[in-house]
Amino acid sequence: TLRLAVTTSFHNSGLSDVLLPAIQRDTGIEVQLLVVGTGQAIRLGEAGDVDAVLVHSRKAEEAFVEGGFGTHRREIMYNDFVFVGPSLDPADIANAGDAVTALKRIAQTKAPFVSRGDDSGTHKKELSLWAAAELAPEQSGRWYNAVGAGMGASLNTASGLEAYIMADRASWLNFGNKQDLELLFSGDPALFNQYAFIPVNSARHAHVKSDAVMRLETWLTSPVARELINGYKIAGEPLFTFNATP
Amino acid sequence: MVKHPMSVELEQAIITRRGTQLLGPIDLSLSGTGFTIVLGPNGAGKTSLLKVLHGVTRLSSGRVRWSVPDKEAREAQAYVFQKPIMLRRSVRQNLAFPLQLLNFPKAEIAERVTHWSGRIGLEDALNRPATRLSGGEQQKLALARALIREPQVLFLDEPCANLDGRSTLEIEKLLLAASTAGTRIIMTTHDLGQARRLASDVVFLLNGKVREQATAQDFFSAQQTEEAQAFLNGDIIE
Amino acid sequence: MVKHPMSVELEQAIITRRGTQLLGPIDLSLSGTGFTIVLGPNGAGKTSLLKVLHGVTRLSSGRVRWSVPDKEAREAQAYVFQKPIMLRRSVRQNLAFPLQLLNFPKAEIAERVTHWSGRIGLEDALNRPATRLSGGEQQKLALARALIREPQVLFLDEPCANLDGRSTLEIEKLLLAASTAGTRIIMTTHDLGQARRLASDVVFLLNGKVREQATAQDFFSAQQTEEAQAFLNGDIIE
Amino acid sequence: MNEIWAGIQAAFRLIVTLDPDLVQITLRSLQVSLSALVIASAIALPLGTWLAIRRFRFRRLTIATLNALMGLPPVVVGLIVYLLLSRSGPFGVLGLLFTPTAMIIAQVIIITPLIASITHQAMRELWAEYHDLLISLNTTKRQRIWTLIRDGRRTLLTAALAGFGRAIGEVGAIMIVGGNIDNATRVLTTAIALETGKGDFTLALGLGFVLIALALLVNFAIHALSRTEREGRW
Amino acid sequence: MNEIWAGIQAAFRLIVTLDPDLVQITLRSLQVSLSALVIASAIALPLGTWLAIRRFRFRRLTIATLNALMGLPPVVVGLIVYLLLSRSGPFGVLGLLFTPTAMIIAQVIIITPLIASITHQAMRELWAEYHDLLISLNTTKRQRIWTLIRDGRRTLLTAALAGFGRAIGEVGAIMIVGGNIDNATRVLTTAIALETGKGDFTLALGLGFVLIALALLVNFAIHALSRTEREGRW
Ligand SMILES: Nc1ncnc2c1ncn2[C@@H]1O[C@H](COP(=O)(O)OP(=O)(O)OP(=O)(O)O)[C@@H](O)[C@H]1O
Ligand SMILES: Nc1ncnc2c1ncn2[C@@H]1O[C@H](COP(=O)(O)OP(=O)(O)OP(=O)(O)O)[C@@H](O)[C@H]1O
Ligand SMILES: [Mg+2]
Ligand SMILES: [Mg+2]
Repeated sequence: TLRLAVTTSFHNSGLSDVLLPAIQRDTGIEVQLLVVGTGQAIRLGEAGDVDAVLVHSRKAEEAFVEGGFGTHRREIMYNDFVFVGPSLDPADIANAGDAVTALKRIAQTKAPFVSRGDDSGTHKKELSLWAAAELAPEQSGRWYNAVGAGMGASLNTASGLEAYIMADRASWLNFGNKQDLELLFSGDPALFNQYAFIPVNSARHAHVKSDAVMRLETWLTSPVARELINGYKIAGEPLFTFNATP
Repeated sequence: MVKHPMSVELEQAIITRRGTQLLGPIDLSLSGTGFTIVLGPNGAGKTSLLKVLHGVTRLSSGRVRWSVPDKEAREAQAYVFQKPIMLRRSVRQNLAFPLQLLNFPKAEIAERVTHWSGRIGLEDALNRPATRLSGGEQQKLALARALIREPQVLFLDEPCANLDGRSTLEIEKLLLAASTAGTRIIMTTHDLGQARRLASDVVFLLNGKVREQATAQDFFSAQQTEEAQAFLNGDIIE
Repeated sequence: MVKHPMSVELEQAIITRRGTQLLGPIDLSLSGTGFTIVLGPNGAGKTSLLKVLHGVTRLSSGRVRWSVPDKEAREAQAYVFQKPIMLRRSVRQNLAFPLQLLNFPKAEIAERVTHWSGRIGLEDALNRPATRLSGGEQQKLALARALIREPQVLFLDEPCANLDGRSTLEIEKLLLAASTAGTRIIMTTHDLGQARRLASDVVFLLNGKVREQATAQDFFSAQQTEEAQAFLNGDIIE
Repeated sequence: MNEIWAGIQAAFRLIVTLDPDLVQITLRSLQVSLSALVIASAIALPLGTWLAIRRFRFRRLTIATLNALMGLPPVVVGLIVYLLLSRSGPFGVLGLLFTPTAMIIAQVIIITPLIASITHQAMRELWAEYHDLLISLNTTKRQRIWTLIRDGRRTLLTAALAGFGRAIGEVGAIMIVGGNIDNATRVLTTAIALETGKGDFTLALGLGFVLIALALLVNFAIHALSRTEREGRW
Repeated sequence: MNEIWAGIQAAFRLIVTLDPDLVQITLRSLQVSLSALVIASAIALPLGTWLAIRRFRFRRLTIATLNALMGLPPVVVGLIVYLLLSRSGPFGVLGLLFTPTAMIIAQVIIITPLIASITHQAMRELWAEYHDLLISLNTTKRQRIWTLIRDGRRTLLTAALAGFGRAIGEVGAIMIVGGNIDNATRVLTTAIALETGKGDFTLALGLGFVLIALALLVNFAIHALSRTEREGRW
């Protein structure tokens, strides 16, 4: 058995339910998923409590490898972020040209916006977009709600508040409590979300099962994985794009 | 204070606990006035009988019937338990409690508390926790707490068991005065001398049943049953 | 059973509670044998004195000194409290308890339990919860539970207060027999007749102090203090 | 182990510098938990006492149910309160979701069974002691309940403190109904959960120790108060 | 409201079809909580009783602290246990992290103060009643504690049930130390948290009602057992 720390957004997509049985079948490895926030995932890797991590926060990943906690970073696939909001769309972001414009409109109308506020990959992406829009919403009042929670909990809050929120597509499609929320904006390349696999360094933590991790990595980058990842759909929509270089 | 004498009747009264019958069947009628002493060896059912009459223990079958409506009957009664029950409060608050329940005005309460604490010699102990009093002091307090309501019917379950000689005599005087003034008193005691001094009539219990009911004079001079004779001679152990 | 008589001495014994002194200062010495009766009105401090001698109440100042090492002294004593303390168990388990603590063999325990339940007339009640016994039955059970250990020193705090005449006489016989066999008995009572029947010597307490200590003969025939005279005449209320 | 030590240091730093954010969420924690405690006690103390003195047909069943409700999972309570208060729920118009009021409601539901159960248990003994006297004095139900609560108040302290403990440390329910919104509904426990998710264990532990210190403080204060009230046992 | 109703239906469906996943996580919930309960009781019942009978210098302080520990935030307990059991922590070599054992450890820490506090409170009265007799009979400390626990066992039931309730409904700590790993450490509460995160309220509520039903079942069973043991009060 192998322990792999993944982020909530990955797990919420449901892709793991497809991949794990296939991995077990092909390689004989039983993968145990620890579904946690990005920061916590990295932290688990540093402590050697998991054998590998699969996350989506490039800076944190690179720091992790540089710190000698991980052996290397291997890109596997990407999906994208979407903007979700009340179906009435008071800020009219559905017709925005790009993500930055969408955010500017939300800020202008002061329509309620929910931010993960938890330093996760998704949150960091959102912050970088605000920065690109040259806005500092944390200081700008009550419409901006930093909820400090996981993707699902934040979506629950957003549907309770009828607020805008940035989510990853997988979490959104799998989310059951949509109420009045709708997917309003997506497609800007700035919203792409790269997932990478990082084995924990066995030089640091001798108990890490590097053999199995290696086999897992090989499998994740194999054509079988490509088929499964690209072929995974919810409601007819593909969620992930495989982009590992073999 | 006394409006009209209350009388009570028991009809086929039975108490059963875990399949065994601890009291009855008892048919008993206590008329409107007087000082009834309930006698009998340990475990005869004296306490059970008093509690049934007062209504703190329910009958398993049979009936208790007071001559006035139940609510009125209950309000007119007071009971002094064999093991004094002390509220976890000061002596003063214990005395005041029954009056507070009846919404007496504060001044009246204070006055009666002072009066009764004096009569039982606890005027200096008013602010002490009642649960810390000596055995005899607790018994006196329980008695005063019952009398402070000026009940028409008074149940006393061995009220002098832990009292010294002098206190016993004081209490007996008090009780006789109350009885003369019309309070109906129903009391148990193991002190036969006390029974002779106080009783106007006697109920003699044995094994949960009434074996004899008679005026005090008749009972102490000419018992009808052998058991009662044996009891008065100190021969009955069960 | 009895190895050697144990005696006890109190030196300047004082108990203070919330600033007021309820006992003492007392200097008292109880010699190795006999039947000591502690007399005194309610609240005089009889219970407190017994508890101090036995060691369940600590002195605020002063000392209790037994003639044997403390541990040995404690093991040889038993106490019957004024308000019987019933374990929330069956009568049988109450009787067995002190023996179980001493790791007696089961057969021995069963035998003694049968013996003592018979002597107090509770052989049919062995499986009933002790807390449900009548007042007198509880007192007898507490007494049997103390005697079942065959103590060398026995403290009794008004052990017959709730007993009927016959039981009282039975218990007195039992106690006299034990005393004759060498058990040191220290007992309080409000029944002066009982005191006369049993006492070999008397300690008379008043307001927390020893007012008189004498042989029974001396005490009942020629009291030295006025207070003791008044007490025996039933004149002392406090 | 180093992290635990670092956490203690972080707690010290937070307290010593009187970090304004910390002060705010600490006060909010206190406000929410104490409000919930007061409301829950007002319900649970009489209820538990009433259960101790009443004999009715389904008494044992009721008590077993009450005991079982001590195991109400906070997340489920949170969900149900969320559904009731959400815009599309029956009480949506009140606009209570994601406010401290919603958090108080959820906590009241969680701690009331706990306080009532402990109260019931504590009051049974006192009722057994007082039973004959209170029946004899012809008291009303209300008078009986009040007398028991008054004279048993010292033993009820544990019930209230258990309720407070559960409330102050609870996170599952208030996360859902409060939303952990910065400057609005963030309290110590939700902040701790947040920092844990971020992997900032030092800060999480620091906040945790602040919370524990707070609980200690409240308990000492209550004990001190109940002590000065009157010395000794009654 | 519809969601709540749908949740009840979902619970029925889950139970009636005996969903194998459900059976597995339910049994694991029971196993973890009952193990924690047994261990915590073995510590807390004697401890609480001991505190009730011992007079020592810092007794009040100790009791106030114990009461305060009822407020230990589960997330913090989870963190600390995590740090201790982590590979880089002092007990890392045991490899206990993300196992049911770790979850049991965390729950024991959380419920022990609760059980001990309630025990202490319940035992104080009984000790006041038995004090003179047990001192007079020259009992050892151990005998006193044992006698009180034995004769007070009915009142201790509430303490144990409160502990069980807290354990079975707890999620914060076991999420961190257990990891909510499918087929390994997932229990009812963590599954509920997971479904809540997915916004699948129907399933979350369904699982929640299963959990509540489980708590009811355990409570009824324990009440029934303690009833058959002996009728009436002692
Ligand atoms: N709740 C109960 N369950 C079982 N037995 C009981 C209960 N209450 C009383 N008894 C038994 O019923 C009998 C009568 O008890 P009661 O207290 O009426 O006696 P009593 O005449 O007052 O005796 P005493 O003179 O010792 O006070 C006793 O044998 C007692 O053990
Ligand atoms: N813990 C306590 N705190 C305060 N006062 C107490 C305490 N214990 C006993 N007293 C008081 O001390 C006095 C002596 O009590 P004690 O019980 O020794 O009297 P006693 O001689 O046994 O009386 P009785 O004949 O009524 O049993 C009483 O006035 C009592 O109220
Ligand atoms: Mg009686
Ligand atoms: Mg006394």
